[in-house]
Amino acid sequence: MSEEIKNFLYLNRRAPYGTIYAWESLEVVLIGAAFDQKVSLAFVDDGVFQIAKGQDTSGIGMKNFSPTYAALGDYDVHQLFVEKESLEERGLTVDDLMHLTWEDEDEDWAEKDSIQVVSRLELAEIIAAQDVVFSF
Amino acid sequence: MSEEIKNFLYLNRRAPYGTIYAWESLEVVLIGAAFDQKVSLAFVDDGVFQIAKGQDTSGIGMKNFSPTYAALGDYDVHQLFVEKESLEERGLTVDDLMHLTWEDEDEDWAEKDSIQVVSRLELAEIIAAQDVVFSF
Amino acid sequence: MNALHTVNKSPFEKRSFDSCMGHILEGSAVLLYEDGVYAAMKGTAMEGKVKSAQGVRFYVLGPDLKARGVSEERVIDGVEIVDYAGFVDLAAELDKVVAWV
Amino acid sequence: MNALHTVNKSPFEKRSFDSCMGHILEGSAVLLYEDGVYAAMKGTAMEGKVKSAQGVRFYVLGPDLKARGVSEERVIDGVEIVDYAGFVDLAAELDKVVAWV
Amino acid sequence: MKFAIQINEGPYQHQASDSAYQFTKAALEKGHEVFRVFFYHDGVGNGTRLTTPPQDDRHIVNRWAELAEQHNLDMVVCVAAAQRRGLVDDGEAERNQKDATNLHPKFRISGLGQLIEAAVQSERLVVFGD
Amino acid sequence: MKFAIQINEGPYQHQASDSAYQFTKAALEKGHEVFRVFFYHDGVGNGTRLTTPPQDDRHIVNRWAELAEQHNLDMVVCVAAAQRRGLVDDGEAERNQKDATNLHPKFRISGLGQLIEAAVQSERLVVFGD
Repeated sequence: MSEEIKNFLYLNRRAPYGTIYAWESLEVVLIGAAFDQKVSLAFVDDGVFQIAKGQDTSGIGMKNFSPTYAALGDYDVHQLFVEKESLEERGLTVDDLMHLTWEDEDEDWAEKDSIQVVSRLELAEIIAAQDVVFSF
Repeated sequence: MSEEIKNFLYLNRRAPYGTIYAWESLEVVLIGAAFDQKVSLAFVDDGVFQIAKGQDTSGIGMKNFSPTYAALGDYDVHQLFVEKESLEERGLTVDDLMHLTWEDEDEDWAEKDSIQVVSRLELAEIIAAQDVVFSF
Repeated sequence: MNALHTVNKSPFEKRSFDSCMGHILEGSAVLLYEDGVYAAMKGTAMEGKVKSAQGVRFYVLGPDLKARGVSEERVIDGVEIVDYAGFVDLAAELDKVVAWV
Repeated sequence: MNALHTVNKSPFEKRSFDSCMGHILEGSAVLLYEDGVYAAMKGTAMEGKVKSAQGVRFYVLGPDLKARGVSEERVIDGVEIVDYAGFVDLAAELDKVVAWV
Repeated sequence: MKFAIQINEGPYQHQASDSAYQFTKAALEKGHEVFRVFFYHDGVGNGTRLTTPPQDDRHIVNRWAELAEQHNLDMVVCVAAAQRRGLVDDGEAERNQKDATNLHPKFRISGLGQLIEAAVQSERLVVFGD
Repeated sequence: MKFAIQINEGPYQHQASDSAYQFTKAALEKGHEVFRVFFYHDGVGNGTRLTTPPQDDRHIVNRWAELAEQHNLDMVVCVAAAQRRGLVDDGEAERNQKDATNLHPKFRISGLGQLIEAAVQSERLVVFGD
């Protein structure tokens, strides 16, 4: 395997449960965390609904995979970009999202927020800076 | 089987080729024509693209099923409603559509147009008048 | 005849909710389910569309709301929350079901 | 780095074309294919959006246009028609491919 | 009341089959009759006996099969859609010289006429799709 | 240049597999290398050997198999997605006690790491989906 480290972005634009893309995308992120790449996730359009808090799937008989997002920090995946405009169009604020954190090894395991709200233009620049963009 | 005659509407809202819905919907119409029901088709939203003229799929390696619409008249399926607003939003007029006809047995096999352009409100009333609406 | 119109896609992603809204007549009902439940949320561009539909009843599937973390307080006033049994009742009560898939 | 952005869904049905347009920077390119080719048609709401994107090249896949009966004269001025080999060339020329599926 | 159910999408990828299952179950529990469940397009994928979903997830195919067992449901997979997507029973395997089958025994493969008939015979057709 | 191809949808229902095939063929004809074609989500359905499309339509699975034969393509079906949707090879059949297999011999079932590896090793990842 090549020693080169690439910037990987997972572009999440779909709501959860209506389709499996969100969940099977997350499965790639988890497997991909074992590879030594620089990983970030973007939540755009309906993708912001993936990390809405208070998900409870008991009534639809499907698996609630939202707790897995909270585990991403343990996999050293802690760059989660959420698009501001996408939140606003859906009447959401960052308080409607799960509180996702990671522990920074370099700062005595200080707990830090994984979610960064960015503007559409900032996200366009983040996308531009990637080596590989995964879409599901 | 019941002797009751029902009004069947096939609601076509998808473009052809990008997905198979248009083609597999047409397969239902063809099979359904053997049953003694009153059948009509509605082309709404991107469904109007299904009956665009000049389709040539040689470059994408897929089957061109658009000639089948011309055969519908022979199956006694000749009520094809096309929504005016859907055409307009896409910059289309009825001249961009295939010329689909049927022969009226009751008028000495006179050739008549199968396509009727109707307004959104008229289509809402057509939908309301059905017994069964098929969506694909 | 009055129809139960169903919408299962997000109004932010697909055209089906808008298309449904353009084809409903007085006396009919609309059920929002699966990702369609997002159209029932207050404070979005959908709220005005739902409120301006005269003589049309709106329903949203509770289990799909809950799955997506949308609390009942966020549902547009006048939109009634039903479960699968309620979905069945609506399908039986109205004269037919029109799916805006 | 400059990206090739691809859109394969109809701009009349899905949000992906608009979303793509909101995230392209100068120097990038957009390829419309499959049902995405409808965004390359003159005389629709898309024409203004395509024309107002500064410093972005637009391409449309010819075989998909032909399949759908969209003649070359209907394609927005300045949008270049390519075949699958041209799609490959663009993917190789730009630094990465971003699919707005 | 007599219902007909049409499912246009396969298991797991879309919620269509889940919603259809919950609807069908609720209808049967209310004492309604379900004349037929018709699987069309990718919906034919709901009829394979070869799935092994993760332990902590629902088994969509078996769930349908159990509901069919309890209520004597008629679950029909469209033959034309099945041929395109590789759903095969013994008859299809022989007809098309396939060396294996994958249809679950609680489902049967038949023609599109079964969908039309279901719509004619039932008082409501309810469609679940993408 | 080295490409990796990802396909998210099954055959026939969406054009994704068709477009990916045309792209891959064109890339190979231009002398590019295709490191791997990775079938994910419903895309796993492209790897069944049980399809019988109509005579006048393309055979999507065989077309991929022939391209793989000519160019020694590595075509990988994701195991997790395959288990949910009933795509099975000999190993999977034994592991999950299935009485049949349906994977076409030109495809192989493997883990998601194969997608990541393809993205790392290739210069371009091109995704075809819905």
